[in-house]
Amino acid sequence: MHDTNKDMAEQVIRMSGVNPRKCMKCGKCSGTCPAYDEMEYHPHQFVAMVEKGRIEELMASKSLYKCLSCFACVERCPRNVEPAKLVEAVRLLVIRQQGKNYLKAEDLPALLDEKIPQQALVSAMRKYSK
Amino acid sequence: MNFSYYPGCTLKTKAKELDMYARKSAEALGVTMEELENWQCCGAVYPMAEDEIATKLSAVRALAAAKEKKQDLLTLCSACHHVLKRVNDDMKNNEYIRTRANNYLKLDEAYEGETNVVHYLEMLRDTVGFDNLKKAVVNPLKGRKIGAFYGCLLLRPSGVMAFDNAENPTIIEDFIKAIGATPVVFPCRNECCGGYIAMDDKAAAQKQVERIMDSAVEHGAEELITACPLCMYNLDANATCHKLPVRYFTELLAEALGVK
Amino acid sequence: MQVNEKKGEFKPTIVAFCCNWCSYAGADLAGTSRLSYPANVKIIRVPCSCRVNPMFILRAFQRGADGVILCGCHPGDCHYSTGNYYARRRMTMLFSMLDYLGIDRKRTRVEWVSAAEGTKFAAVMNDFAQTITELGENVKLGDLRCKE
Amino acid sequence: MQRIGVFVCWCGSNIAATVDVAAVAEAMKNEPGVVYTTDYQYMCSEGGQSRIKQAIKDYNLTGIVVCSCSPRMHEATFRKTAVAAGLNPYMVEIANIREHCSWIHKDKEEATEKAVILARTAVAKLMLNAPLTSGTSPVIKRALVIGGGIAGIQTALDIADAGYEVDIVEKRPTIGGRMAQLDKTFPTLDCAACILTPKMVDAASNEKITLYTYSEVESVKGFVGNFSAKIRKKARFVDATKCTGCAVCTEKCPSRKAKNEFNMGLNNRGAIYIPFAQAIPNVATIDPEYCIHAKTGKCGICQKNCSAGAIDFDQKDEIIEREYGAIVMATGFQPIKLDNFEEFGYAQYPDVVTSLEFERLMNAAGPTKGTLLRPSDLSHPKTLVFVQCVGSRCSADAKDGKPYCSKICCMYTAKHAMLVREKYPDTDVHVFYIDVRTPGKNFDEFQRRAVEQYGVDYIKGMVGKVTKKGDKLMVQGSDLLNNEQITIAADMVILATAIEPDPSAKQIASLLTASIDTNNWMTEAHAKLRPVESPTAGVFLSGVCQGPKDVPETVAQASAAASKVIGLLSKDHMVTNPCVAQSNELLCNGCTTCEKVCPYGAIEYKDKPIVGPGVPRGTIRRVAEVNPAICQGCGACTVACPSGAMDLKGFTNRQIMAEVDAICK
Repeated sequence: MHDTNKDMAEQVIRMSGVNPRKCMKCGKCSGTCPAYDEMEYHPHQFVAMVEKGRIEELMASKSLYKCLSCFACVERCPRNVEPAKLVEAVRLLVIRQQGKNYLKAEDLPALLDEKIPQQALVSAMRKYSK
Repeated sequence: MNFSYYPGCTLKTKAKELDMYARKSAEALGVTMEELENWQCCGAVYPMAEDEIATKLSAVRALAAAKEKKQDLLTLCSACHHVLKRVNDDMKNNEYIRTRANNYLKLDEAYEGETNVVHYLEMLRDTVGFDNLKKAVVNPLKGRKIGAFYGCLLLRPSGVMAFDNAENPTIIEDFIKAIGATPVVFPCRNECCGGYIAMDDKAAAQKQVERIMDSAVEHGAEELITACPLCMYNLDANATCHKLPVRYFTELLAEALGVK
Repeated sequence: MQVNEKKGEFKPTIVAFCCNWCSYAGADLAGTSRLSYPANVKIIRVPCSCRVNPMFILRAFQRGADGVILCGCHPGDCHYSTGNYYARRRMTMLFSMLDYLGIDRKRTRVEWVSAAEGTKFAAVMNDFAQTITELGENVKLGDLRCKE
Repeated sequence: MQRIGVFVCWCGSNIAATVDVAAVAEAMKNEPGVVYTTDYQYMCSEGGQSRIKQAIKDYNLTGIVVCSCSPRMHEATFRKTAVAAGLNPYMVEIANIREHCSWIHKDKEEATEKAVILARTAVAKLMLNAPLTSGTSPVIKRALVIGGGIAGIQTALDIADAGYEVDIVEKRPTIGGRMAQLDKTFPTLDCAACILTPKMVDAASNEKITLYTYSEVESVKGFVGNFSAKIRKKARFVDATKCTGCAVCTEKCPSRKAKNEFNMGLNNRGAIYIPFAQAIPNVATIDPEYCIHAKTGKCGICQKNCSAGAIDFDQKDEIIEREYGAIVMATGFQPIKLDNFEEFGYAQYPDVVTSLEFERLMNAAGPTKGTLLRPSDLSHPKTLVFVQCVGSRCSADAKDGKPYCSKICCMYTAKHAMLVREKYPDTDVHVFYIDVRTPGKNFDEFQRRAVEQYGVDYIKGMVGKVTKKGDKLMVQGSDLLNNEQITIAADMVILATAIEPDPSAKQIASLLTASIDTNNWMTEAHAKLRPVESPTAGVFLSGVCQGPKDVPETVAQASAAASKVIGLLSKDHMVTNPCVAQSNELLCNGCTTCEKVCPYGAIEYKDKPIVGPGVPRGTIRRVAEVNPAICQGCGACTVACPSGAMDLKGFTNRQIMAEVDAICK
């Protein structure tokens, strides 16, 4: 395992509070995920890849921004692994870096339509940028 | 019955109806909603990382303010309810977060999760009671076939939210019965509406909405109700083929109580 | 009390009375599962928690124990049907007496540990040892004649 | 004065790696009473034991301390060793320096220091030991089997075969248990009823076996060899001696609301019913909860139609009291409730069924007469999806599932899939699995046959959600090997539901003071070496009450339990535990406190002539006397006794005080 990867894996585990070793690899998270088709790496892969320390690959993936935080995987996991927390932790690892915000404030006006509620803006800003 | 009330930012802007009808109905039901002074935006999403303390503080302030008033904290928006309930759970059960948050806030008395966070629907069920609500209805919405769209935030994770059976909830259906209409149970009622992904990937959100609408239409719903402004937005603005009218549940409540 | 001379730290002496059927087996399971707890906990095997005369506990304090814990089967699970209920009542009386004497009641404890609860046994012993370490040496009840 | 030998065991490296065994042996040399110490690699081995025997002879030892593993492991071994060398077996003490020391401490110095203290404590106790002699008590040559499924039946048949009387107590109206509900049995696919019902008949016709069906054990007293049990024979409101089992009443009964338990609630039965055609006894039973006559006093249709005149609305529960030498638990299992797994839609969609319900749907005697019809519209399902591990293998902090593997599901799912494909070749059958676990003779071959010969589609992955669309169940799950999320439009979904102990087990275990684990499975006396005995002497375990098992395993364990029972019943007398309470008649003041606390009624007060220093000749006092055959040695009386007359042999006040002193020194 690459050293920075190993450090980052530990960081992800610490931030998320998730123990990927609890996973029994049943794939229920990916069976239930509504954003599955949008993702390059699926929820069960997040768990497996964090366990194996493949953090850089995850950090480079658009999958990070496809999670809906709907908590279906969290709710239904028989081992209480909470994959969504891993997705969030890896995403934070990216957007906490300088200049790595996925969504920038200046992009917002273009995305707005008349009906969009504050809730959507705040959520997106919280999820996609720091 | 007096509650501290946390409206949240969307209810002050794009979702004014959700708030307005809730207040009118509460008044009709003898429930007093005392809006917290100086509340701040809850952040809309629950920050899942253990080291996210600052982003939880506005929720803790609201919770502590309700504690000071010795009142339960009433919520209406699903997102606010989700964030407040989960942060409250952290303050109760996660020592690390509790200590750090209290260190930041320096309240007169440390906040340790004492406040009960109650959603408006829970208030209707547990405080007013659906039977009493039924009696208070002056204008029963007879013959209307209404699908309840729960979404994610009220239900999951069920261990913390403890709102209803997360996979087969009944609270909104019971509400619909109480206001005299016919609930239509459809399987996708606890699926995700697409949420904030609408900002980044409209097509993905549309896909979610289509599936939900299909399911609702197929099972015979003629209109949908929700408690969440973001669900409202997605179901309304991102529905492509099927389009059912979507309303806030409080609007129908006000209608049934004759205070609309 | 034993003071580790190398580090000079306080290492309390803790006596654990364990019933043969549940708690002693629970301690065995903690061992089989390699769950550690401080070495200053020493176990005395008794057939049932109800065999433990409060006098034994006072004796232990007199002789220099810093904490005494009594472990039995869970209420309702006693191998002898009702022994642990007797133990519980007797210990409640002892607690009031210790209060009356001005002895911190945290120095004694009753815990129910089943034969399946190796994890609980270790956790209880760790916690109790921690409590006793924080309380410090048992000065009040120790019989001075027993020192040295 | 005692002459004590101390023997320190290395247990290979188990002890020696963390405890300096030589140092312990050396330290013990200076203890009062100790005349010999040594250490050896394996004290429990032949070589170790002969060293002990030799030392006892050479040094004329009066007692030995063995510093080794837990006394629960080898105390009996070393007692036998002592006896072989001419010592009293109770002149042996064990210092547990493995489970309580070497295995839990890492620091060698610390562990050695603790081991020395534990050894010293054992020596201090042994200094005060006295030789004890066991008494005997008669063994009642009759066994009680609780539960009348295949486990209970097999155990009873084997015990009866050996010539002993057996009673089976079954809470349902018939014996047969879960196996009677099954359709076919893996891996040979013979029909369950064909192999079970002959055994049921054997049990009923065996003159050594008495069946108490529709009965429950209410209380149990006593101890190994000498139990007495109260059995409540619930009123059937049918005279079993008159009923011919013609079943006319069951058809005429107008009450049709009761769920048919035998068919897993898939259809209803009358308030008067016979669970299934081959029920034993083949006698009707009235369910008072649904009987119109029981509720209103009117109706009585069954009575009018009974040509045998067997209906008896005034029948009362009957209490039977019996004595037994041994008791066998055979209480079995039930599928768990699926309330917390609604993502699979069990409560919402009738075509989502459990595997046991599916057994009934496939069974020729089931609600659909063996034609596979889905419950919602009685149509033939074309696409079936099986989901394994529903509620099994859940972590303790997850939902309300079970942490264990239910063990039988992989095989019965393969069986179901195979049977469906065989009977209805036009079907598509999919199985979602996490792992396929098929250890067992001809088991994996069986599962492979399902795939290779019958074309069952095994999908590695788990179902995330089941929703309804039209008349199809949309089963959304992951296909991990193809890295896909798939949705199957199915007609039926069958959930391989986790199993849990029958709820009666917990309550009966507490009646017997037998222990259960955190999942309510019965605990064995030793997980590997005594798997069919409970730690409570005289209580034995048969079948699934001890943990998930399939039929062959259940039968094997049932016979094993029977052989243990036969071993016990073949003895005329039990050797009793000599560590019993004893009253010092000189000190006893006759207050009767001890009598009140004794849970066994082992203490009696008798007028006795008292002889002793300072006691006038001819004094007669009323004093406590302990019956050593009944006393179980708990010691409750010793603490309660206000005059200090009562003490417990083997655990005397002085001995325990000496241990306390040694630890606190």
